[in-house]
Amino acid sequence: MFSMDKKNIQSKMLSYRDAICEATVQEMKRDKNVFVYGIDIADHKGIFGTTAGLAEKFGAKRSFSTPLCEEALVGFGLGSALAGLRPINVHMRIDFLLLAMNQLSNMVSSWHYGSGGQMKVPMVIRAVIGRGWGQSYQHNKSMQSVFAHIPGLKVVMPTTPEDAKGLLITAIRDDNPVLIIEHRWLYDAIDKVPARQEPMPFGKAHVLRRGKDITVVATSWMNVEALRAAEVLARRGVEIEIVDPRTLVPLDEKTIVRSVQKTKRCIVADYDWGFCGFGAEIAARVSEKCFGVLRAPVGRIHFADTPCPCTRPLEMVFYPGAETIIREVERQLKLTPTDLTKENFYSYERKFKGPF
Amino acid sequence: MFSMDKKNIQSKMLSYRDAICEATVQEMKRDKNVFVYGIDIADHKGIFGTTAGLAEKFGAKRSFSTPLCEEALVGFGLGSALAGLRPINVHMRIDFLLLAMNQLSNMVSSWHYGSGGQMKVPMVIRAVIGRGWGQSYQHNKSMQSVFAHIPGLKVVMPTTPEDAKGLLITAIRDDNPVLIIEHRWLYDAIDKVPARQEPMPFGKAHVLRRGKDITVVATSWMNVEALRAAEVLARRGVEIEIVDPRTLVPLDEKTIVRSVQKTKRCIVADYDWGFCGFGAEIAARVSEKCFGVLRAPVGRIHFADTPCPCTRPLEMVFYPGAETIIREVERQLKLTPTDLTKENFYSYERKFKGPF
Amino acid sequence: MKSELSIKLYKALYLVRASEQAIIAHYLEDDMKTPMHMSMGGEAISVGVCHALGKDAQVFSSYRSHAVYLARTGEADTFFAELYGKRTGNAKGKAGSMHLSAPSAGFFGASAIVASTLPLAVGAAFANIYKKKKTIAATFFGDGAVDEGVFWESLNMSAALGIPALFVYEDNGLAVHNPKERRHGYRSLDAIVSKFECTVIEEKSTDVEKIYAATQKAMRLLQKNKRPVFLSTQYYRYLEHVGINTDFDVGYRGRKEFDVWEKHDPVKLQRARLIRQGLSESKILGIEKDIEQAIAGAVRKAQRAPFPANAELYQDVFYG
Amino acid sequence: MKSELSIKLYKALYLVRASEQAIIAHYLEDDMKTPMHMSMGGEAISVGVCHALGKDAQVFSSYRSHAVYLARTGEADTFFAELYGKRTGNAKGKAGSMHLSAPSAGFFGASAIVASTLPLAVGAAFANIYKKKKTIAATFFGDGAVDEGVFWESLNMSAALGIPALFVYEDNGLAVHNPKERRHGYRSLDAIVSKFECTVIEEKSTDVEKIYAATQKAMRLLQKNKRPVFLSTQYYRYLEHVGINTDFDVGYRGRKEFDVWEKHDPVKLQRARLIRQGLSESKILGIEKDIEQAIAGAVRKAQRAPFPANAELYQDVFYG
Ligand SMILES: Cc1ncc(C[n+]2csc(CCOP(=O)(O)OP(=O)(O)O)c2C)c(N)n1
Ligand SMILES: Cc1ncc(C[n+]2csc(CCOP(=O)(O)OP(=O)(O)O)c2C)c(N)n1
Ligand SMILES: [Mg+2]
Ligand SMILES: [Mg+2]
Repeated sequence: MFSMDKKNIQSKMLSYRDAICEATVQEMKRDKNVFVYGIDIADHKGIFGTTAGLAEKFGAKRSFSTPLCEEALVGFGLGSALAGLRPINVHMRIDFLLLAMNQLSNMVSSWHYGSGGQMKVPMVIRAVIGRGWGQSYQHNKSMQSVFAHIPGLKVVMPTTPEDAKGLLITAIRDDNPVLIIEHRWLYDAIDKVPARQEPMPFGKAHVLRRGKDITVVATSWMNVEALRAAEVLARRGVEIEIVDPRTLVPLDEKTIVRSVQKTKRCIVADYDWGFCGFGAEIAARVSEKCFGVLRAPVGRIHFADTPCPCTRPLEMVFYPGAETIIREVERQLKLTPTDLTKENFYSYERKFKGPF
Repeated sequence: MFSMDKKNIQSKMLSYRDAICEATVQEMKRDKNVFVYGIDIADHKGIFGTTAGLAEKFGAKRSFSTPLCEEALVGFGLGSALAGLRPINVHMRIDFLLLAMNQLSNMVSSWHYGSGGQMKVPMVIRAVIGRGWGQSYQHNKSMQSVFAHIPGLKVVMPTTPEDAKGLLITAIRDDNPVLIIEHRWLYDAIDKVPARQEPMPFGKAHVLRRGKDITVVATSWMNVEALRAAEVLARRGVEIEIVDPRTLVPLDEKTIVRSVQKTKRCIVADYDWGFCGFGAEIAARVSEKCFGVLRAPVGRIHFADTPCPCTRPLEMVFYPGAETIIREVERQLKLTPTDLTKENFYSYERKFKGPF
Repeated sequence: MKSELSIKLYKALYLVRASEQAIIAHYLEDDMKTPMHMSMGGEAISVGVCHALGKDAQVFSSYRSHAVYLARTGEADTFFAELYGKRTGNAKGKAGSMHLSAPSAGFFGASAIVASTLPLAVGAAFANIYKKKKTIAATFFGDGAVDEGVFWESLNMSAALGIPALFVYEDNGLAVHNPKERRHGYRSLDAIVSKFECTVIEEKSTDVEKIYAATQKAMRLLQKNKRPVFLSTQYYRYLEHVGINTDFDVGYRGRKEFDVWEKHDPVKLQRARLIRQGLSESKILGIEKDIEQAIAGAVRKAQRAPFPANAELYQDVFYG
Repeated sequence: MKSELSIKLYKALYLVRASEQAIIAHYLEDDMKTPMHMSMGGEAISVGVCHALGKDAQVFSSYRSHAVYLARTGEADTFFAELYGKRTGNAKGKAGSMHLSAPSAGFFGASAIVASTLPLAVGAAFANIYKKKKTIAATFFGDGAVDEGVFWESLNMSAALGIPALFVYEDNGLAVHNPKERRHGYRSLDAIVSKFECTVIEEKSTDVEKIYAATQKAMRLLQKNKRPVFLSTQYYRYLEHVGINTDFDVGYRGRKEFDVWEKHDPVKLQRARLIRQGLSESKILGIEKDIEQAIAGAVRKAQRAPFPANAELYQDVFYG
């Protein structure tokens, strides 16, 4: 078990799910003003296990399930933050958080600014994205571009267990509203995580893999797909560099641009729809900052611009994956298509388990 | 007064406000299933005059004010559309429409798709944007990128009175949900409008001004600012081409690309925030489709990425305008700065009155 | 006469129950790739309401919609086709279990966002009076849905504007695993709603005929009063929130409660009525067998039906 | 003793009234570039509640917040500075009339989205019991706000979880120009709210001392019962929805109603009380003059104060 008592700088293998739990426990122990609330966060399932055990450890006062009322829940968090607490509000799906769009965009994001800096809003919102079992169109959204569009919100999408832990710690200590978007397929991923972790700075991209041939900027789950694509492509000598921005706001443009200046090519693989998506923002910036350096237009990979269908065959077309990335790399580098018939890609049944 | 009785193909001078009124009256006469509802739409002010007189003409059954409940109002429209009506739901500010984000993104946009095409949603939502009198951060949003991001919604931003009329007619006859975003400073603009107007096709950009030196893709009010910038720049021999997409979804990429292929330069002046904005989408597309042709990176002009402040001096910095466009044109074309000290630009007190 | 209706209702109940039993039997084969929110225990409400409303009503429901779909359509073929994600489903497999719809049978759709269909029913009810039709628009929703603001908005709006929507409140005491006592800041929702310009009809029985009669009463009052009706019902959710298993052992509820409710199981109750009405056991077994065979056929057909072609992903984003 | 409080409350009422009169006098100069939702007519509620709550309460309000701001801070300097958009305003001119706040005086902010501060008050009230503080969190809102779902969500949530928030309902019968009879699907909101686990206190008077006393009662019950209090008040909006003019001539209401209410004008009522208590006319005139002078000074200072520098646009988007 995690312990605050002894200084412990060792690492251990931990799932993304448990990394989130540990960060929460660590911060709740450190600061008694931190509390966790939301719909169904305190039941035996505990939001895919990410809030499991909190009520037992800290009592119902600091960890409780609520009535179903997203708009009020987010406003409740804002009010409690203004009055000195550090709320963590968890939403089982980001689709449900859209019911609180008003509080997010008109209230939470602007209260600090609108008070001329007098009041501050230390508030964390965790929202789950990701595929499930034929979830269809109301349980599949991601929409990071929508939240990142609103000045005053920080937007975080951790990919690795270590990032999940370190960035959550930073979010909890941040005196601004932070939205953390977590892909449910990542919860099972196991990787090395420092037992006692320091906050991980926002605005620092993570180069998940070095490569010379092309830069893939990927968000959340798409990093896993990019790593899988890299494996396949490496076998034919193509080395892709994978850059995970980790925090969309603030954005580490520098690391992205530096990578593209080296590889001279860029694909952005965003886990969301395309039109006005985060991929568009990256494509626009890279096109500007690497003007004259790019050997080809930035490739954009994203969901199909349709609502998400239930049936598996169409869902497979809806979501981009390693194969989509491989094909785009081949297109840009003018390679013949790799034979993928013998490849095993990730799916609901065949989940990525780590390590990274 | 407008009349359906006599075939009348003449044009007359009409304000944007009255053009909207006329289109509504024309369509309500044509189809008895069209009705208009929303908060305060039937009072003596009639949403800046755009719904004025409807209750008198068509009765309270077809034009009525409602309780304050945006989420329910949009869902109400969806239900009525499924049951055979053609609702027009008006929102005094797009900021308030954000309370209905769930209905828009989870319901209205997807009901047709989710039913496998069995049901359809002929629904118009009109939402007002724009500056006022120190409106601050809850009455200034635009956020077209957010709505355009959601597959299944059509998004329209008319600039001229003729477009306001023609596109509203099309929207009302469309069997899909259409969001029309209207800038309140445009309501006063007067221009030629055909008395009896046919629907104006979606997905056709409007080249508001021809020019050889640089393409400015502008949305809504930014077209007025672009025209003003063009006036100033023309005096020193710089000719800008202004392309108004008019409908963001569906988007007429072709006209934009054709223009940039001619001018070889592009600025996108979007009336919204920048990050993941519609400007990013245009910049990404133009960078891709005009790769190798562009002489400089696409310039992006947008709101400051801050909440909107109340006080006028800061509001003036928050909103881009003709001057911002002029400076960006000069930067791209490497021109010395024009002396603008004697120019009169538009403001709350000095409104654009048309014609275009 | 009376007995004919009783048989019809029993058939409808049995169709739902046996269809869900078929889901349970086949779900672990992993071919119905869609999350199942089972109706089991609540069949009397969906069946009683839908049958009373008649063919041309417009009904909305939550994701817990199997019973509503089957009660509206009376057949299992398109039902299983949709659950199997096949082209032959009403939504061509795009909807799955959470978004069933059958507009031609007056089922205008299910939504997996809690409470989100409430204003739709108000809108449809408005359209009906607008068009001077007697069609009734209704929506089902649970004791979790009433936590959401849009429930109150829809109730208030229909009451204020005099729109005769039928709100069918299905109280199973739970939202996922959270009991209503922890979520409801009041003792009696019925008492609150009756203070609105809204008629409240309480019928907390698992007897389908009582629900049927209560719905008929609701229909009369909707037509007469030009205001909404809140039909307040209650049932016990037999299975876990989502999935095909019971969950009496995970801590938040016990089997005892189930045992009490199971004595009033809606299917059993109606079967007993048929017996009382003099229908023979073998007649009933025959009815049941026919339904089971139809379901087995539906499952088989669904299994064999084709998936939609990949290109269909892009179809129907927009109409026309 | 009694009379000291009466004077204090009169001063507070007069500060609001005279400040708004100064707004009217100067607004057409076009230097206060911010939309004005005037408190005139409702001063007793803001003043009575805010003074009873004491210094360390946390108060939220709608855009109709002049009276709340002045009652919390007791001074007009930062008020006018903010209305003039100047650096010396509490929000450095970024807020204007619709987003006034003065956290050091326990005014936690105003919002121009109807009903949006309701859950904030619940959250702040939760923080107070979490920290075992006796501080009270309250929000003002109108008869339009209660149409919005979030009103019901906030009421239900605080009632269900036992959170002692103070809801101050200010019923002026109108949302913009739309009377509540057209928007409320019920006769008595108080009757509905009292069916929640929420204490309802009705005090529909324009007498500031009655409001004050009702608030004290609310405070006692909040501490005692660990549940919310709904303080139900009523007033007449003297001016147009937004702006500095009367609007008795545009059709939706008449001057007669005003005449009736004006007899119970909150400022007049309290002035009459002071006279009854034996305060001389000249003493009162002296009080009024002091306040008027302070306001005149505040306006002058605001007019002369600097605007924020352009670079400040980009400040305070994020803390730190
Ligand atoms: C807006 C929203 N919030 C949360 C959820 C997650 N969720 C799904 S079902 C459910 C419980 C709903 O309970 P109830 O309305 O009583 O319906 P029941 O499942 O009992 O039929 C919740 C919280 C959701 N789907 N939508
Ligand atoms: C969510 C939202 N919808 C609509 C509006 C437009 N609006 C501003 S004030 C108002 C009326 C509010 O009435 P009430 O709550 O009674 O407050 P009052 O103005 O009477 O003080 C409306 C509809 C808004 N600001 N916010
Ligand atoms: Mg339930
Ligand atoms: Mg009011």
